[in-house]
Amino acid sequence: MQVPILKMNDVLIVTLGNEITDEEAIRIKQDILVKIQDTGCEGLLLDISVVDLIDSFMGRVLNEIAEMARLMGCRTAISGMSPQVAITMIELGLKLEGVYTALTVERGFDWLRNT
Amino acid sequence: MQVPILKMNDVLIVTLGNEITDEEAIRIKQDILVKIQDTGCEGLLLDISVVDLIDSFMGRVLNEIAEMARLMGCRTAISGMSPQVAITMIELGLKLEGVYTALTVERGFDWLRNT
Amino acid sequence: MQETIQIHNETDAIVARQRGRDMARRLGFSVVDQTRIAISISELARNMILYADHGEVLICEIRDPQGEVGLEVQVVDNGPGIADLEQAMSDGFSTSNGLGMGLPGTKRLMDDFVVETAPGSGTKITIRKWLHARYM
Amino acid sequence: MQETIQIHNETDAIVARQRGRDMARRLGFSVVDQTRIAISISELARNMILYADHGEVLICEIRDPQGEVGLEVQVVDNGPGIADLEQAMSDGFSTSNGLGMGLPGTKRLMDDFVVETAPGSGTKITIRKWLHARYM
Ligand SMILES: Nc1ncnc2c1ncn2[C@@H]1O[C@H](COP(=O)(O)OP(=O)(O)O)[C@@H](O)[C@H]1O
Ligand SMILES: Nc1ncnc2c1ncn2[C@@H]1O[C@H](COP(=O)(O)OP(=O)(O)O)[C@@H](O)[C@H]1O
Repeated sequence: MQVPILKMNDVLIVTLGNEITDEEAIRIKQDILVKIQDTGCEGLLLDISVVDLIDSFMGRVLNEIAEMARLMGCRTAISGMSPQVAITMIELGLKLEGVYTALTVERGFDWLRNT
Repeated sequence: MQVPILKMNDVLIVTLGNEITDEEAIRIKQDILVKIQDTGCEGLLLDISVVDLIDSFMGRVLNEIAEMARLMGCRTAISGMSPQVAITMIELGLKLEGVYTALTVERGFDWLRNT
Repeated sequence: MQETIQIHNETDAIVARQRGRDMARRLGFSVVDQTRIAISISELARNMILYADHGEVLICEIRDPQGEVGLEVQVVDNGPGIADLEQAMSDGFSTSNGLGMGLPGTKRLMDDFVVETAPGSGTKITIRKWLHARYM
Repeated sequence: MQETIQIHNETDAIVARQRGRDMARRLGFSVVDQTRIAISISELARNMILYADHGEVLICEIRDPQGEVGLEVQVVDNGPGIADLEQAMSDGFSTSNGLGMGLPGTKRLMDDFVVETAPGSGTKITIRKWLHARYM
Protein backbone atom coordinates (compact mmCIF):
# COMPACT_ATOMS: atom_id res chain seq x y z
CA MET A 1 0.00 0.00 0.00
CA GLN A 2 1.40 3.36 -1.08
CA VAL A 3 -0.03 5.97 1.24
CA PRO A 4 -0.82 9.24 -0.52
CA ILE A 5 0.35 12.39 1.24
CA LEU A 6 -1.73 15.44 0.48
CA LYS A 7 -0.36 18.95 0.90
CA MET A 8 -2.83 21.69 1.64
CA ASN A 9 -1.95 25.17 2.89
CA ASP A 10 1.32 24.04 4.46
CA VAL A 11 -0.24 21.07 6.20
CA LEU A 12 0.47 17.47 5.18
CA ILE A 13 -2.57 15.23 5.39
CA VAL A 14 -2.21 11.45 5.53
CA THR A 15 -5.14 9.04 5.69
CA LEU A 16 -4.03 5.85 7.42
CA GLY A 17 -5.65 2.57 6.48
CA ASN A 18 -6.49 -0.41 8.56
CA GLU A 19 -4.05 -3.09 7.76
CA ILE A 20 -0.60 -1.68 7.95
CA THR A 21 2.23 -4.21 7.98
CA ASP A 22 5.68 -3.60 9.46
CA GLU A 23 7.12 -2.91 6.03
CA GLU A 24 4.41 -0.45 5.13
CA ALA A 25 4.86 1.31 8.45
CA ILE A 26 8.54 1.80 7.70
CA ARG A 27 7.75 3.19 4.25
CA ILE A 28 5.06 5.52 5.53
CA LYS A 29 7.44 6.96 8.13
CA GLN A 30 10.11 7.58 5.52
CA ASP A 31 7.70 9.05 2.99
CA ILE A 32 6.26 11.44 5.55
CA LEU A 33 9.65 12.61 6.79
CA VAL A 34 10.99 13.17 3.29
CA LYS A 35 7.86 15.10 2.42
CA ILE A 36 8.23 17.29 5.52
CA GLN A 37 11.75 18.13 4.43
CA ASP A 38 10.81 18.75 0.78
CA THR A 39 7.81 20.93 1.47
CA GLY A 40 8.87 22.64 4.69
CA CYS A 41 5.42 21.96 6.13
CA GLU A 42 5.19 22.48 9.88
CA GLY A 43 1.92 20.61 10.40
CA LEU A 44 1.10 16.92 9.92
CA LEU A 45 -2.44 15.60 10.14
CA LEU A 46 -2.95 11.86 10.49
CA ASP A 47 -6.55 10.93 9.84
CA ILE A 48 -7.47 7.59 11.40
CA SER A 49 -11.23 7.63 10.92
CA VAL A 50 -11.20 4.34 9.01
CA VAL A 51 -8.77 2.62 11.40
CA ASP A 52 -10.79 -0.03 13.25
CA LEU A 53 -8.32 -0.80 16.03
CA ILE A 54 -5.05 0.43 17.47
CA ASP A 55 -3.00 -2.43 18.88
CA SER A 56 0.46 -1.98 20.38
CA PHE A 57 2.09 -2.16 16.96
CA MET A 58 -0.11 0.57 15.50
CA GLY A 59 0.19 2.64 18.68
CA ARG A 60 3.94 2.50 18.37
CA VAL A 61 3.83 3.53 14.69
CA LEU A 62 1.68 6.57 15.52
CA ASN A 63 3.89 7.61 18.42
CA GLU A 64 7.02 7.19 16.32
CA ILE A 65 5.70 9.24 13.41
CA ALA A 66 4.69 12.06 15.76
CA GLU A 67 8.03 12.00 17.57
CA MET A 68 10.08 11.93 14.37
CA ALA A 69 8.05 14.77 12.87
CA ARG A 70 8.48 16.75 16.07
CA LEU A 71 12.26 16.31 15.91
CA MET A 72 12.14 17.86 12.46
CA GLY A 73 10.07 20.77 13.73
CA CYS A 74 6.68 19.61 12.53
CA ARG A 75 3.63 19.23 14.78
CA THR A 76 1.24 16.29 14.55
CA ALA A 77 -2.50 16.12 15.02
CA ILE A 78 -4.52 12.90 14.88
CA SER A 79 -8.15 13.07 13.84
CA GLY A 80 -11.17 10.83 13.70
CA MET A 81 -10.55 8.19 16.36
CA SER A 82 -13.75 6.22 16.93
CA PRO A 83 -15.17 5.45 20.41
CA GLN A 84 -14.38 1.73 20.21
CA VAL A 85 -10.77 2.44 19.24
CA ALA A 86 -10.35 4.93 22.11
CA ILE A 87 -11.87 2.57 24.69
CA THR A 88 -9.89 -0.51 23.71
CA MET A 89 -6.64 1.38 23.34
CA ILE A 90 -6.85 2.69 26.91
CA GLU A 91 -7.96 -0.69 28.27
CA LEU A 92 -4.99 -2.33 26.56
CA GLY A 93 -2.79 0.24 28.29
CA LEU A 94 -1.54 2.31 25.36
CA LYS A 95 -0.86 6.03 25.35
CA LEU A 96 -0.61 8.67 22.66
CA GLU A 97 1.46 11.42 24.16
CA GLY A 98 2.50 14.76 22.75
CA VAL A 99 -0.07 14.55 20.00
CA TYR A 100 -2.98 16.89 19.50
CA THR A 101 -6.24 15.04 18.95
CA ALA A 102 -9.22 16.31 16.99
CA LEU A 103 -12.68 15.01 16.30
CA THR A 104 -12.59 15.66 12.57
CA VAL A 105 -10.12 16.36 9.76
CA GLU A 106 -11.41 19.95 9.55
CA ARG A 107 -10.76 20.65 13.21
CA GLY A 108 -7.34 19.05 13.19
CA PHE A 109 -6.50 21.10 10.12
CA ASP A 110 -7.68 24.34 11.72
CA TRP A 111 -5.63 23.65 14.82
CA LEU A 112 -2.47 23.00 12.81
CA ARG A 113 -2.99 26.16 10.75
CA ASN A 114 -3.54 28.36 13.78
CA THR A 115 -0.68 27.32 16.01
CA MET B 1 -28.29 3.43 36.39
CA GLN B 2 -28.62 5.10 33.00
CA VAL B 3 -26.64 8.34 33.17
CA PRO B 4 -28.27 11.18 31.26
CA ILE B 5 -25.96 13.14 28.97
CA LEU B 6 -27.03 16.71 28.38
CA LYS B 7 -25.88 18.67 25.35
CA MET B 8 -25.66 22.44 25.70
CA ASN B 9 -23.88 24.74 23.26
CA ASP B 10 -21.50 22.05 22.03
CA VAL B 11 -20.63 20.89 25.53
CA LEU B 12 -21.74 17.53 26.92
CA ILE B 13 -22.67 17.66 30.60
CA VAL B 14 -22.79 14.51 32.71
CA THR B 15 -23.74 14.44 36.38
CA LEU B 16 -22.05 11.49 38.02
CA GLY B 17 -23.74 9.81 40.96
CA ASN B 18 -22.28 8.29 44.04
CA GLU B 19 -22.54 4.61 43.66
CA ILE B 20 -21.16 3.56 40.36
CA THR B 21 -20.49 -0.16 39.86
CA ASP B 22 -17.94 -1.60 37.44
CA GLU B 23 -20.64 -2.42 34.93
CA GLU B 24 -22.14 1.04 35.10
CA ALA B 25 -18.70 2.58 34.67
CA ILE B 26 -18.21 0.58 31.48
CA ARG B 27 -21.57 1.70 30.15
CA ILE B 28 -21.02 5.34 31.06
CA LYS B 29 -17.70 5.37 29.17
CA GLN B 30 -19.28 3.92 26.07
CA ASP B 31 -22.33 6.19 26.22
CA ILE B 32 -20.18 9.32 26.59
CA LEU B 33 -17.81 8.40 23.75
CA VAL B 34 -20.59 7.50 21.34
CA LYS B 35 -22.30 10.79 22.20
CA ILE B 36 -19.08 12.68 21.46
CA GLN B 37 -18.98 11.05 18.05
CA ASP B 38 -22.67 11.63 17.32
CA THR B 39 -22.75 15.26 18.40
CA GLY B 40 -19.24 16.40 17.48
CA CYS B 41 -18.96 18.13 20.86
CA GLU B 42 -15.42 19.10 21.81
CA GLY B 43 -16.06 19.71 25.48
CA LEU B 44 -17.11 17.28 28.22
CA LEU B 45 -18.09 18.47 31.68
CA LEU B 46 -18.25 15.88 34.46
CA ASP B 47 -20.08 17.29 37.42
CA ILE B 48 -19.20 15.45 40.63
CA SER B 49 -20.81 17.74 43.17
CA VAL B 50 -22.92 14.90 44.60
CA VAL B 51 -20.05 12.40 44.65
CA ASP B 52 -19.16 11.85 48.30
CA LEU B 53 -15.85 10.07 47.82
CA ILE B 54 -13.36 9.18 45.12
CA ASP B 55 -11.66 5.87 45.82
CA SER B 56 -9.13 4.28 43.50
CA PHE B 57 -11.89 2.69 41.43
CA MET B 58 -13.70 5.98 40.86
CA GLY B 59 -10.40 7.82 40.30
CA ARG B 60 -9.54 5.36 37.59
CA VAL B 61 -12.93 5.75 35.95
CA LEU B 62 -12.57 9.55 35.85
CA ASN B 63 -9.05 9.37 34.45
CA GLU B 64 -10.08 6.85 31.82
CA ILE B 65 -13.07 8.85 30.64
CA ALA B 66 -10.91 11.99 30.31
CA GLU B 67 -8.17 10.13 28.46
CA MET B 68 -10.55 8.34 26.09
CA ALA B 69 -12.38 11.60 25.34
CA ARG B 70 -9.05 13.31 24.67
CA LEU B 71 -8.06 10.62 22.18
CA MET B 72 -11.22 11.44 20.26
CA GLY B 73 -10.47 15.15 20.36
CA CYS B 74 -12.69 16.22 23.23
CA ARG B 75 -11.49 18.06 26.34
CA THR B 76 -12.73 17.23 29.83
CA ALA B 77 -13.43 19.47 32.81
CA ILE B 78 -14.49 18.22 36.23
CA SER B 79 -16.60 20.45 38.42
CA GLY B 80 -17.88 20.55 41.95
CA MET B 81 -15.40 18.47 43.93
CA SER B 82 -16.04 18.97 47.64
CA PRO B 83 -13.22 19.71 50.12
CA GLN B 84 -13.51 16.32 51.85
CA VAL B 85 -13.30 14.50 48.52
CA ALA B 86 -10.22 16.50 47.49
CA ILE B 87 -8.45 15.96 50.83
CA THR B 88 -9.07 12.22 51.05
CA MET B 89 -8.25 11.62 47.42
CA ILE B 90 -4.83 13.21 47.80
CA GLU B 91 -4.18 11.42 51.11
CA LEU B 92 -5.04 8.11 49.47
CA GLY B 93 -2.51 8.96 46.76
CA LEU B 94 -4.71 9.46 43.71
CA LYS B 95 -4.15 11.94 40.91
CA LEU B 96 -6.38 13.46 38.27
CA GLU B 97 -4.11 14.37 35.41
CA GLY B 98 -4.84 16.16 32.17
CA VAL B 99 -8.19 17.33 33.46
CA TYR B 100 -9.29 20.91 34.00
CA THR B 101 -11.01 21.39 37.34
CA ALA B 102 -13.58 24.03 38.17
CA LEU B 103 -15.42 25.03 41.32
CA THR B 104 -18.81 25.11 39.70
CA VAL B 105 -20.64 23.77 36.68
CA GLU B 106 -20.86 27.33 35.30
CA ARG B 107 -17.11 27.86 35.42
CA GLY B 108 -16.31 24.48 33.93
CA PHE B 109 -18.77 25.23 31.18
CA ASP B 110 -17.27 28.65 30.47
CA TRP B 111 -13.79 27.20 30.33
CA LEU B 112 -14.82 24.52 27.85
CA ARG B 113 -16.59 27.06 25.65
CA ASN B 114 -13.65 29.43 25.57
CA THR B 115 -10.78 27.08 24.75
CA MET C 1 -22.73 0.03 68.25
CA GLN C 2 -21.63 -2.78 65.99
CA GLU C 3 -22.50 -3.88 62.47
CA THR C 4 -21.45 -6.74 60.23
CA ILE C 5 -21.75 -6.63 56.45
CA GLN C 6 -21.17 -9.69 54.27
CA ILE C 7 -19.20 -8.75 51.17
CA HIS C 8 -19.74 -10.64 47.92
CA ASN C 9 -19.82 -7.92 45.28
CA GLU C 10 -19.22 -4.22 44.75
CA THR C 11 -22.74 -3.31 45.78
CA ASP C 12 -21.98 -4.80 49.21
CA ALA C 13 -18.78 -2.76 49.33
CA ILE C 14 -20.80 0.39 48.66
CA VAL C 15 -23.24 -0.54 51.46
CA ALA C 16 -20.35 -1.16 53.87
CA ARG C 17 -18.70 2.16 53.21
CA GLN C 18 -22.06 3.89 53.66
CA ARG C 19 -22.59 2.16 57.03
CA GLY C 20 -19.11 3.20 58.11
CA ARG C 21 -19.86 6.78 57.20
CA ASP C 22 -23.18 6.70 59.06
CA MET C 23 -21.64 5.33 62.23
CA ALA C 24 -18.79 7.85 62.05
CA ARG C 25 -21.31 10.66 61.76
CA ARG C 26 -23.30 9.38 64.76
CA LEU C 27 -20.09 9.22 66.81
CA GLY C 28 -19.38 12.87 66.01
CA PHE C 29 -16.56 12.56 63.47
CA SER C 30 -16.02 15.50 61.10
CA VAL C 31 -17.12 15.19 57.48
CA VAL C 32 -13.49 14.78 56.43
CA ASP C 33 -12.96 11.95 58.92
CA GLN C 34 -16.23 10.33 57.83
CA THR C 35 -14.89 10.37 54.30
CA ARG C 36 -11.49 8.99 55.38
CA ILE C 37 -13.29 6.07 57.01
CA ALA C 38 -15.64 5.47 54.07
CA ILE C 39 -12.88 5.56 51.46
CA SER C 40 -10.75 3.14 53.55
CA ILE C 41 -13.62 0.67 53.82
CA SER C 42 -14.17 0.97 50.09
CA GLU C 43 -10.54 0.18 49.27
CA LEU C 44 -10.28 -2.80 51.63
CA ALA C 45 -13.64 -4.27 50.66
CA ARG C 46 -12.82 -4.02 46.96
CA ASN C 47 -9.48 -5.73 47.59
CA MET C 48 -11.33 -8.51 49.36
CA ILE C 49 -13.65 -9.08 46.40
CA LEU C 50 -10.74 -8.95 43.97
CA TYR C 51 -8.22 -11.12 45.81
CA ALA C 52 -10.26 -13.26 48.21
CA ASP C 53 -13.65 -13.42 46.41
CA HIS C 54 -15.68 -12.63 49.54
CA GLY C 55 -15.51 -11.94 53.27
CA GLU C 56 -16.97 -9.61 55.86
CA VAL C 57 -16.65 -6.12 57.24
CA LEU C 58 -17.27 -5.42 60.95
CA ILE C 59 -17.74 -1.84 62.05
CA CYS C 60 -17.86 -0.97 65.75
CA GLU C 61 -17.53 1.79 68.28
CA ILE C 62 -14.56 1.38 70.61
CA ARG C 63 -13.03 3.09 73.65
CA ASP C 64 -9.43 3.11 74.73
CA PRO C 65 -8.37 2.80 78.45
CA GLN C 66 -8.64 6.59 78.82
CA GLY C 67 -12.25 6.51 77.59
CA GLU C 68 -11.37 8.03 74.24
CA VAL C 69 -14.01 7.23 71.58
CA GLY C 70 -13.01 5.62 68.31
CA LEU C 71 -14.37 3.72 65.35
CA GLU C 72 -12.88 0.36 64.40
CA VAL C 73 -13.32 -1.56 61.17
CA GLN C 74 -12.26 -5.18 60.69
CA VAL C 75 -12.06 -6.49 57.15
CA VAL C 76 -11.76 -10.28 57.24
CA ASP C 77 -11.45 -12.88 54.51
CA ASN C 78 -10.38 -16.51 54.06
CA GLY C 79 -8.61 -15.84 50.78
CA PRO C 80 -5.04 -16.62 49.75
CA GLY C 81 -3.44 -14.24 52.24
CA ILE C 82 -0.57 -11.88 51.45
CA ALA C 83 2.83 -13.54 51.09
CA ASP C 84 5.05 -10.46 51.07
CA LEU C 85 3.38 -7.85 53.24
CA GLU C 86 6.13 -5.27 53.01
CA GLN C 87 5.88 -5.32 49.23
CA ALA C 88 2.06 -5.15 49.34
CA MET C 89 2.26 -2.10 51.62
CA SER C 90 4.46 -0.11 49.25
CA ASP C 91 2.96 2.61 47.06
CA GLY C 92 2.26 1.41 43.55
CA PHE C 93 2.74 -2.31 44.13
CA SER C 94 -0.06 -4.40 42.68
CA THR C 95 -0.46 -7.99 41.54
CA SER C 96 -3.52 -7.08 39.46
CA ASN C 97 -2.38 -4.08 37.44
CA GLY C 98 -4.20 -1.93 39.98
CA LEU C 99 -2.92 1.43 41.16
CA GLY C 100 -1.36 -0.20 44.22
CA MET C 101 -2.57 2.63 46.48
CA GLY C 102 -5.22 0.75 48.47
CA LEU C 103 -3.16 -0.58 51.40
CA PRO C 104 -0.58 2.23 51.79
CA GLY C 105 -3.25 4.88 51.17
CA THR C 106 -5.61 3.43 53.77
CA LYS C 107 -2.76 3.41 56.25
CA ARG C 108 -2.24 7.14 55.61
CA LEU C 109 -5.93 7.89 56.01
CA MET C 110 -6.44 6.10 59.34
CA ASP C 111 -4.84 6.44 62.80
CA ASP C 112 -4.19 2.71 63.30
CA PHE C 113 -3.67 0.06 60.66
CA VAL C 114 -2.91 -3.59 61.54
CA VAL C 115 -2.67 -6.53 59.13
CA GLU C 116 -2.75 -10.19 60.16
CA THR C 117 -2.17 -12.51 57.24
CA ALA C 118 -0.29 -15.59 56.09
CA PRO C 119 -0.29 -17.47 52.80
CA GLY C 120 -3.27 -19.81 52.82
CA SER C 121 -4.81 -18.45 56.03
CA GLY C 122 -6.68 -15.41 54.81
CA THR C 123 -6.29 -11.76 55.69
CA LYS C 124 -7.61 -9.66 58.55
CA ILE C 125 -7.08 -5.93 58.43
CA THR C 126 -8.06 -3.78 61.41
CA ILE C 127 -8.22 -0.01 61.05
CA ARG C 128 -9.14 2.62 63.64
CA LYS C 129 -9.87 6.30 63.77
CA TRP C 130 -9.99 8.17 67.09
CA LEU C 131 -12.39 11.03 67.65
CA HIS C 132 -9.61 13.19 69.07
CA ALA C 133 -6.49 11.70 67.62
CA ARG C 134 -3.46 12.16 69.82
CA TYR C 135 -1.26 11.91 66.76
CA MET C 136 -2.40 12.51 63.23
CA MET D 1 -18.84 -22.08 14.15
CA GLN D 2 -15.10 -22.73 14.20
CA GLU D 3 -12.15 -21.44 12.23
CA THR D 4 -8.44 -22.13 12.24
CA ILE D 5 -5.89 -19.70 10.86
CA GLN D 6 -2.25 -20.64 10.40
CA ILE D 7 0.01 -17.79 11.47
CA HIS D 8 3.36 -17.27 9.76
CA ASN D 9 3.51 -13.51 9.25
CA GLU D 10 1.75 -10.28 10.11
CA THR D 11 -0.64 -10.53 7.20
CA ASP D 12 -1.93 -13.78 8.74
CA ALA D 13 -2.30 -11.97 12.07
CA ILE D 14 -4.40 -9.32 10.35
CA VAL D 15 -6.57 -12.02 8.75
CA ALA D 16 -7.02 -13.75 12.12
CA ARG D 17 -8.13 -10.60 13.90
CA GLN D 18 -10.55 -9.85 11.08
CA ARG D 19 -12.04 -13.37 11.35
CA GLY D 20 -12.40 -12.91 15.11
CA ARG D 21 -14.21 -9.63 14.57
CA ASP D 22 -16.52 -11.18 11.96
CA MET D 23 -17.48 -14.09 14.19
CA ALA D 24 -18.03 -11.76 17.14
CA ARG D 25 -20.35 -9.65 15.01
CA ARG D 26 -22.32 -12.70 13.86
CA LEU D 27 -22.70 -13.82 17.49
CA GLY D 28 -24.19 -10.44 18.38
CA PHE D 29 -21.31 -8.80 20.29
CA SER D 30 -21.28 -4.99 20.46
CA VAL D 31 -18.82 -3.04 18.31
CA VAL D 32 -16.71 -2.35 21.41
CA ASP D 33 -16.57 -6.07 22.28
CA GLN D 34 -15.78 -6.94 18.66
CA THR D 35 -12.86 -4.56 18.89
CA ARG D 36 -11.73 -5.99 22.26
CA ILE D 37 -11.65 -9.44 20.68
CA ALA D 38 -9.87 -8.29 17.49
CA ILE D 39 -7.19 -6.33 19.36
CA SER D 40 -6.55 -9.30 21.68
CA ILE D 41 -6.07 -11.66 18.73
CA SER D 42 -3.76 -9.13 17.14
CA GLU D 43 -1.57 -8.88 20.25
CA LEU D 44 -1.33 -12.63 20.82
CA ALA D 45 -0.73 -13.49 17.16
CA ARG D 46 2.01 -10.88 16.89
CA ASN D 47 3.65 -12.28 20.03
CA MET D 48 3.56 -15.71 18.45
CA ILE D 49 5.33 -14.51 15.31
CA LEU D 50 7.87 -12.60 17.37
CA TYR D 51 8.68 -15.19 20.04
CA ALA D 52 7.69 -18.56 18.52
CA ASP D 53 8.04 -17.88 14.77
CA HIS D 54 4.68 -19.43 13.85
CA GLY D 55 1.61 -21.21 15.19
CA GLU D 56 -2.15 -21.19 14.85
CA VAL D 57 -5.22 -19.34 15.99
CA LEU D 58 -8.51 -21.18 16.58
CA ILE D 59 -11.68 -19.15 16.90
CA CYS D 60 -14.92 -20.80 17.98
CA GLU D 61 -18.36 -20.23 19.38
CA ILE D 62 -18.87 -21.75 22.84
CA ARG D 63 -21.63 -22.20 25.39
CA ASP D 64 -21.32 -22.56 29.13
CA PRO D 65 -23.46 -25.04 31.13
CA GLN D 66 -26.19 -22.41 31.49
CA GLY D 67 -26.38 -21.99 27.71
CA GLU D 68 -24.62 -18.62 27.77
CA VAL D 69 -23.03 -17.81 24.39
CA GLY D 70 -19.38 -16.87 24.16
CA LEU D 71 -16.48 -16.62 21.79
CA GLU D 72 -13.25 -18.49 22.47
CA VAL D 73 -9.86 -17.97 20.87
CA GLN D 74 -6.95 -20.36 21.30
CA VAL D 75 -3.52 -19.13 20.29
CA VAL D 76 -1.14 -22.10 20.13
CA ASP D 77 2.55 -22.34 19.30
CA ASN D 78 5.46 -24.77 19.73
CA GLY D 79 7.93 -22.03 20.56
CA PRO D 80 10.25 -21.64 23.56
CA GLY D 81 7.43 -21.20 26.10
CA ILE D 82 7.40 -18.63 28.89
CA ALA D 83 9.68 -19.38 31.83
CA ASP D 84 8.48 -16.75 34.30
CA LEU D 85 4.79 -16.24 33.64
CA GLU D 86 4.16 -13.85 36.53
CA GLN D 87 6.85 -11.55 35.18
CA ALA D 88 5.52 -11.83 31.61
CA MET D 89 2.04 -10.89 32.85
CA SER D 90 3.14 -7.66 34.51
CA ASP D 91 2.59 -4.31 32.81
CA GLY D 92 5.65 -3.12 30.93
CA PHE D 93 7.69 -6.33 31.06
CA SER D 94 9.20 -7.29 27.71
CA THR D 95 12.15 -9.37 26.55
CA SER D 96 12.13 -7.61 23.17
CA ASN D 97 12.03 -3.91 24.05
CA GLY D 98 8.32 -4.07 23.33
CA LEU D 99 5.78 -2.09 25.31
CA GLY D 100 5.07 -5.14 27.44
CA MET D 101 1.32 -4.48 27.33
CA GLY D 102 0.26 -7.43 25.17
CA LEU D 103 -0.36 -10.10 27.79
CA PRO D 104 -1.63 -7.96 30.71
CA GLY D 105 -3.64 -5.77 28.34
CA THR D 106 -5.31 -8.73 26.67
CA LYS D 107 -6.24 -10.04 30.10
CA ARG D 108 -7.94 -6.71 30.88
CA LEU D 109 -9.81 -6.73 27.58
CA MET D 110 -11.25 -10.25 27.84
CA ASP D 111 -13.46 -12.02 30.41
CA ASP D 112 -11.29 -15.16 30.71
CA PHE D 113 -7.57 -15.50 30.08
CA VAL D 114 -5.71 -18.79 30.62
CA VAL D 115 -2.07 -19.52 29.78
CA GLU D 116 -0.58 -23.01 29.53
CA THR D 117 3.15 -22.89 28.96
CA ALA D 118 6.46 -24.40 30.03
CA PRO D 119 10.02 -23.77 28.84
CA GLY D 120 10.55 -25.88 25.74
CA SER D 121 6.94 -27.00 25.36
CA GLY D 122 5.34 -24.07 23.62
CA THR D 123 2.56 -21.75 24.70
CA LYS D 124 -1.20 -22.05 24.54
CA ILE D 125 -3.28 -19.03 25.46
CA THR D 126 -7.05 -19.34 25.67
CA ILE D 127 -9.19 -16.22 25.88
CA ARG D 128 -12.96 -15.91 26.09
CA LYS D 129 -15.58 -13.22 25.93
CA TRP D 130 -19.15 -13.88 27.04
CA LEU D 131 -22.06 -12.22 25.31
CA HIS D 132 -23.53 -11.21 28.68
CA ALA D 133 -20.61 -11.23 31.07
CA ARG D 134 -21.59 -12.21 34.58
CA TYR D 135 -18.50 -10.56 35.91
CA MET D 136 -16.82 -7.81 33.99
N1 LIG E 1 -7.49 -9.24 50.97
C1 LIG E 1 -6.37 -9.56 50.29
N2 LIG E 1 -6.03 -10.85 50.06
C2 LIG E 1 -4.93 -11.19 49.38
N3 LIG E 1 -4.08 -10.27 48.84
C3 LIG E 1 -4.35 -8.96 49.00
C4 LIG E 1 -5.50 -8.54 49.73
N4 LIG E 1 -5.50 -7.18 49.74
C5 LIG E 1 -4.40 -6.78 49.04
N5 LIG E 1 -3.70 -7.85 48.61
C6 LIG E 1 -2.42 -7.83 47.86
O1 LIG E 1 -1.76 -6.59 48.11
C7 LIG E 1 -1.48 -5.89 46.89
C8 LIG E 1 -1.53 -4.39 47.09
O2 LIG E 1 -2.86 -3.98 47.41
P1 LIG E 1 -3.30 -2.47 47.16
O3 LIG E 1 -2.28 -1.57 47.78
O4 LIG E 1 -4.70 -2.31 47.64
O5 LIG E 1 -3.22 -2.26 45.60
P2 LIG E 1 -4.09 -2.87 44.40
O6 LIG E 1 -5.38 -3.41 44.98
O7 LIG E 1 -4.30 -1.70 43.48
O8 LIG E 1 -3.25 -3.95 43.78
C9 LIG E 1 -2.52 -6.43 45.92
O9 LIG E 1 -2.10 -6.29 44.58
C10 LIG E 1 -2.63 -7.89 46.36
O10 LIG E 1 -1.58 -8.67 45.81
N1 LIG F 1 4.02 -16.94 22.51
C1 LIG F 1 5.05 -16.64 23.31
N2 LIG F 1 6.13 -17.47 23.41
C2 LIG F 1 7.17 -17.18 24.21
N3 LIG F 1 7.24 -16.06 24.97
C3 LIG F 1 6.22 -15.19 24.91
C4 LIG F 1 5.07 -15.41 24.10
N4 LIG F 1 4.22 -14.38 24.28
C5 LIG F 1 4.80 -13.55 25.16
N5 LIG F 1 6.00 -14.02 25.56
C6 LIG F 1 6.93 -13.40 26.56
O1 LIG F 1 6.17 -12.55 27.41
C7 LIG F 1 6.70 -11.21 27.40
C8 LIG F 1 5.60 -10.21 27.59
O2 LIG F 1 4.72 -10.21 26.47
P1 LIG F 1 3.80 -8.93 26.17
O3 LIG F 1 3.12 -8.53 27.44
O4 LIG F 1 2.94 -9.24 25.02
O5 LIG F 1 4.84 -7.79 25.83
P2 LIG F 1 5.80 -7.57 24.56
O6 LIG F 1 5.31 -8.47 23.46
O7 LIG F 1 5.68 -6.11 24.25
O8 LIG F 1 7.18 -7.93 25.05
C9 LIG F 1 7.42 -11.10 26.06
O9 LIG F 1 8.42 -10.09 26.08
C10 LIG F 1 7.99 -12.52 25.91
O10 LIG F 1 9.18 -12.66 26.65
